[in-house]
Amino acid sequence: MFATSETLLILVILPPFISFALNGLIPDLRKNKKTSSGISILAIVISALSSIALVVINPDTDIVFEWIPLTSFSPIIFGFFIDPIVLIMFLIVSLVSLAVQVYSLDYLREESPLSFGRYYTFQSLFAFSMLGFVASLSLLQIYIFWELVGLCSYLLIGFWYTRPEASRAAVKAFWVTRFGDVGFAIGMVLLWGATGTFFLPELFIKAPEISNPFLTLSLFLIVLGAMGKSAQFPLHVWLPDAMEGPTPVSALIHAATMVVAGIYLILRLFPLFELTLDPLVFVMWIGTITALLGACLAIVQNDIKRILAYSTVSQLGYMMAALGAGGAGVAYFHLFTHAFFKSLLFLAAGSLIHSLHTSDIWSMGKLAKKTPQVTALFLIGSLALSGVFPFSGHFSKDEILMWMHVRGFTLHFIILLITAFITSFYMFRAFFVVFFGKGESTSGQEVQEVKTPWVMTLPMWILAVITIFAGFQAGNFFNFLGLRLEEVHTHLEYLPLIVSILGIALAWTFYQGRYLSSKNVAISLSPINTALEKKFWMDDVYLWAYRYVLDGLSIVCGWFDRYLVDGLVNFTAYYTKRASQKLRTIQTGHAQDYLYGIIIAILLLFFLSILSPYLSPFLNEKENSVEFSEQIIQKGLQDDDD
Amino acid sequence: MHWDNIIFFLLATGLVSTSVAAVSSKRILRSAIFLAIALLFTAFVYLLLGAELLAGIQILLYAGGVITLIIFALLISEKLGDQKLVETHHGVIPALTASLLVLFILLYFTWSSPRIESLSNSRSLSEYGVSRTLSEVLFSTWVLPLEILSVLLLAAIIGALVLARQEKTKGEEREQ
Amino acid sequence: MSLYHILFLSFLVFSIGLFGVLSRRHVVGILIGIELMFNAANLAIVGIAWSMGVLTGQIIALFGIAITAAEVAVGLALFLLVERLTNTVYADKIDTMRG
Amino acid sequence: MTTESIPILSIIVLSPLIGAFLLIIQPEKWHMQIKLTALLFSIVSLLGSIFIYIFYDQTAGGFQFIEQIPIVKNLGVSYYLAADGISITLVLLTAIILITGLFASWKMPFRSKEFYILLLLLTTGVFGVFVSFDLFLFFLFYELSVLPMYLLIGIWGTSAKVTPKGIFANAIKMTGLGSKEYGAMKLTLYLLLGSAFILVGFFGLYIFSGLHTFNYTALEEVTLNKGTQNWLLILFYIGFGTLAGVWPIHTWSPDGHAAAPTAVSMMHAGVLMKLGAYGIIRIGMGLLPDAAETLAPLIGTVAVINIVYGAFGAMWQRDLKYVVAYSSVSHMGIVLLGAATLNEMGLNGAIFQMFSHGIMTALLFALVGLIYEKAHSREILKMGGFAKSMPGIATFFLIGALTSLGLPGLSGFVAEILVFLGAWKSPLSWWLIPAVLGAFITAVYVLRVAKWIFFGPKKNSTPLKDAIGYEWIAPTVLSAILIVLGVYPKLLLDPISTSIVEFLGKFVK
Repeated sequence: MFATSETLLILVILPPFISFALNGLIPDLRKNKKTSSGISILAIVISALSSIALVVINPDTDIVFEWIPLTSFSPIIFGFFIDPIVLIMFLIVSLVSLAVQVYSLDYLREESPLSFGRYYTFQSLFAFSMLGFVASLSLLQIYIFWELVGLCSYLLIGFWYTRPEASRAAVKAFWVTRFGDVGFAIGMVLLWGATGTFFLPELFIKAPEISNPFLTLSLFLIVLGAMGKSAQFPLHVWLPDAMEGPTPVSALIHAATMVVAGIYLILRLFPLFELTLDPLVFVMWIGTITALLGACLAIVQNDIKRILAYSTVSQLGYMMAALGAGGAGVAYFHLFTHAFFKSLLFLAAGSLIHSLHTSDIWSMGKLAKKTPQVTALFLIGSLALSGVFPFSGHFSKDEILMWMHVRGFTLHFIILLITAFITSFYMFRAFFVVFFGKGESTSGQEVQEVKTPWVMTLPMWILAVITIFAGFQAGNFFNFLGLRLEEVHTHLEYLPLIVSILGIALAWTFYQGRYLSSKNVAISLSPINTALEKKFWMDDVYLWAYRYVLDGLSIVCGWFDRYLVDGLVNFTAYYTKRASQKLRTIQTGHAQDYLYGIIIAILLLFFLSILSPYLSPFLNEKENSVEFSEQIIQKGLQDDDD
Repeated sequence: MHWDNIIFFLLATGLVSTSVAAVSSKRILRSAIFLAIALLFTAFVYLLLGAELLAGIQILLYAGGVITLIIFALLISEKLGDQKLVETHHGVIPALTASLLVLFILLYFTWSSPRIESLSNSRSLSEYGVSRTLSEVLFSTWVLPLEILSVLLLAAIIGALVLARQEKTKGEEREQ
Repeated sequence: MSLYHILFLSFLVFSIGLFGVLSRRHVVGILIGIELMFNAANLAIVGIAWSMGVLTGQIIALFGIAITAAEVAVGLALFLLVERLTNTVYADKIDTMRG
Repeated sequence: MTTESIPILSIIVLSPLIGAFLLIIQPEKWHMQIKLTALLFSIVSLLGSIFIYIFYDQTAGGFQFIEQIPIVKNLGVSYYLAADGISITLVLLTAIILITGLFASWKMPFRSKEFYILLLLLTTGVFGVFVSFDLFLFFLFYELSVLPMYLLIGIWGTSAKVTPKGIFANAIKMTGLGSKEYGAMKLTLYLLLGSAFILVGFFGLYIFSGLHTFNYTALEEVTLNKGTQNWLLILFYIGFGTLAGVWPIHTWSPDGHAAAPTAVSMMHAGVLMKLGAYGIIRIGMGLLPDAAETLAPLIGTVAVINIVYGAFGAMWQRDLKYVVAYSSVSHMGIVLLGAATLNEMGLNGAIFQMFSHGIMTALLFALVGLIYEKAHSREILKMGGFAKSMPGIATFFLIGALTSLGLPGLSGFVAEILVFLGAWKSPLSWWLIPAVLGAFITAVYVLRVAKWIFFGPKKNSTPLKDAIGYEWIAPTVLSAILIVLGVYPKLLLDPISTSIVEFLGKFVK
């Protein structure tokens, strides 16, 4: 039994890596669409099946090996392990990956074989990194996989690298998350410095000994990393731009899996966070602010993917807030449901974009009749996101809100409630405009037909089914985690649902019923509208920081180096040259003058020898060296006598 | 005062005075002649020091050969350049200062060195035939340097020939 | 007569030679000075050898004389060449080595 | 046959020298034969390096493969070659870079014979420095490795344009900044100045130790008084630091690297800069442990400046070779920071970084050479969208760039994290913060450069081609090493760690 669970663990993590290696190393495989995608999908199928098997067995196992040998400190150990949290993440990652990879078969149909192969190579690498990240048993190992998923995100955002926006977005995503990782890296090293280990179980045992301000500091720094990866305010700016990548990538990486890595990290390190509360309070505030901010920004977006991206930011904010309030379980449940319904939404949006070649919601419209299937799928996703019963989002979001309410974080509760209202508003704004709108596209073209082959719809339907039924499994979910679902009965129990429905109604009034004109409202609230459209100037702040801080410092350093440090060198060189031109005139060319030079040298030597007793402190070996020369002379004389 | 001391002082006086004459004479030919005499005096000093062979060679090679060479060269150059061999000095005072300084340094080291003292108890070499021993040593222990020296002399001859060669060869002064 | 006397004599001649080398203008005059210095050096070597009772000094002096002969031959050849090329016999007129 | 009976280190060191002599007697016209001769003798060295890597007995540790023949007994000079884990790592690095460098400069347009002769001579010097444990011999090899650089850059180099500005504009204009002759001259003068300091240091050791020997192991036993040690260490630090690119005496390195031909850049940034760091660690810290402890704060702080300053400097550059060259300055800072921590992680990291950075920078220079060959430009802003036409080069460049920014899974990360850990455990733990920030700045400029060159729409219309045939050898081999070491660092860390632990025995802790 023990051996099998270990094998299964390896079977979860390793197949994507093998697929990556095969595709990466053998160009012939990569250049063929069938082999590259086939290998990748086969690998992720094995992972998914093994994950399901593991969930069924629910074993407790680990694999440990030494990575860096050290003698004066304990060596750095790596390992993979399984516990319920890991298993659920395994399930999410492998299932969504599978869905997305199958979906991509059609989505990327028009790509050249080479970039198609590249896509699947990166997908495999991502699946491997994410699964490895989830099961990591060492903080350093977590960091390694953390960066690797970041790399995959970079590579996949920049998948269409010839588009300047895509390459810019890729680099931006990498930079911003990397900035957070600076904090993570330092925090990690600090924790290591205090405990001498990266190994999580050992770390948890030793952590209570760490003095408190120090632990708080390290955890703050680690939270910085989590904020970068999970797109929390103020490091959320990369996620909307990341939508430049192919939509399946957004569904997988920027909705379901990678962006929740930050939440997962905090969850994983929860035993540490429980020791000191300040970072958690910080996390809660950040989460709450992000949730509201993301939702507000989503209202004014016209790009369907960006709406979804901001909604991801907002939902991640929910999770963070819940984590900060101590509700690790509810946060995780929301992560679980969100992964499925958000990827469903992305994939549905993707199938529209794929057919219509635009992502502007105003260019779409009247799609409900053309593609009822996608409409239904999108509706399921939207309802789930808005938190309407009986979809999974309702249960998880309800749990979070109730948790906040019961724990007495009333202010946060109210903000999150407002956010829920805005969420359903912007979601249904998009829904009504896209599927029932008039298609006010600027080009004026009639909306084309939406083609959805089964490779696209099947993954979506699977996700939709999960979305519909996952909510009812809350009890099982918490049991599986070893937690107890808190049955809360207060008078506010139905408030979130009411708020959501109100939001939908408002969206209907504006965009379907057209009883209110959104333009008039925008004009009357123009300062707010401007602020929203400018994304609260966050991007500008970053651009400013990039241009004037980083580039500015680089100009200072570069200029200093080139023209001052190096200038000084050249200055010395130049004046040496000039001085030599002056100095060479003392070479008169008269042989006798040189002889005077020799005599002066003799004089100098003479004075040196006279002064040598006074210089002896510097040459304390003088006697020694004299003896040495004596010896040589004596030896010479002896030879002579022979 | 021993008799060889008297001879030494006489020789020394002669050597110094002819040397002074050699460097200070206005006419370069005369300088050459004085140099020859100075070299002869040195040869006698060598005799006094028991170096008979060396004295002989000094007279033959130095006073004879070298001086002849110099005088020949001077005469040739006078013919060539049509210049009077009147010699003037320049920078006498710095030259004098420098030479006196060097003299002082040399003397300082000599008189402050304990080694010279230890060496200055003179030993006579008259127990054995100096010239004979010298020749034997020269052609046994020192034969390699001797051969190298002969190669050097050959090289010097060829070098001198090449350097001084003219359209009309005037190499007859090379006797070495 | 002791080593000191010989050395003193040698140094005196050496200094006189040096004076000649430094102050004479004629190239051959310089050469004559050099010869005096050589001679003085030889004298010192022979004197030291004499006072130590070893033969090596004489051999060195012998070699010195031979080398001097070579040097004079080359030096005079150079003198003739220089004189022919620059048409002067004065050392202070020759400054092609100037920096 | 036992491993002791073969003079394996001599074979490694002298094989390129013999190759160079054989090249001298070959006619200029036999291009192929010249190349093959150079390659053959490099392969002999590589095989020797692999041999010592495999046969180094880690349980025994210490110096192995010892060859000791006295040369000048009276002065204590001997032909003393030996190797420990550190030397083995660096010898292996040198051999790898020599071979890949030969392939990277396979098409030498003119005077190829002299080029290979000088390159092989240089390599002999480098090998020699890493395995000689007699200071006299060490210095001999050191000079041998520095001097051919002048000709290699001056003859086969390429010039860049630099506009003179600032208060020293006049001087800059007069000295001719940017040209290959300038680069060669600057490099040589700097390095010779450095070696003057080293020579003084060596004589200082020779005299103050009172042993009158140049033997490393003998000198190791002596404990000098603290003041003397400090002065000697400062001499070594300045001397070797010049070669290691220590701020502010690093400015020769960007100019030199940018002017040098591909193989020479690879060799120089990849190996020669390591020579300086190796000298500081082996001679400076190894022979003067007390001073090392006293001066470690200084060395580490300067190293931190190197990291951040070098990264910003690289960010400012718009010439591809200068970017890579400045990134070397920044990464050498990590090596020296690791050395200054004087603990196991730091020093392991420093040595590992030497290897990793050597391979990485060689990879980048090889690729820059390829790009230059294809696009005839090094101006970053004039390039764009190259990934479409040269996907292979883009991939390898990205691997190099990601190693440079310390991405896990590639060897740079292992080195950096070890140095970070070491820095935190060192007396001045604040070093950690600028070091990590340096890695972030590296990420900024390195990815930016990759974006400018490879991504976005195609900028110039000239048809570009991906690398072909033998051109793949250098990037493939070097990238493979980066990845393998990133995944499984124990391959190198085992021998390094063995020697580092012994090395650290000198320090009072």
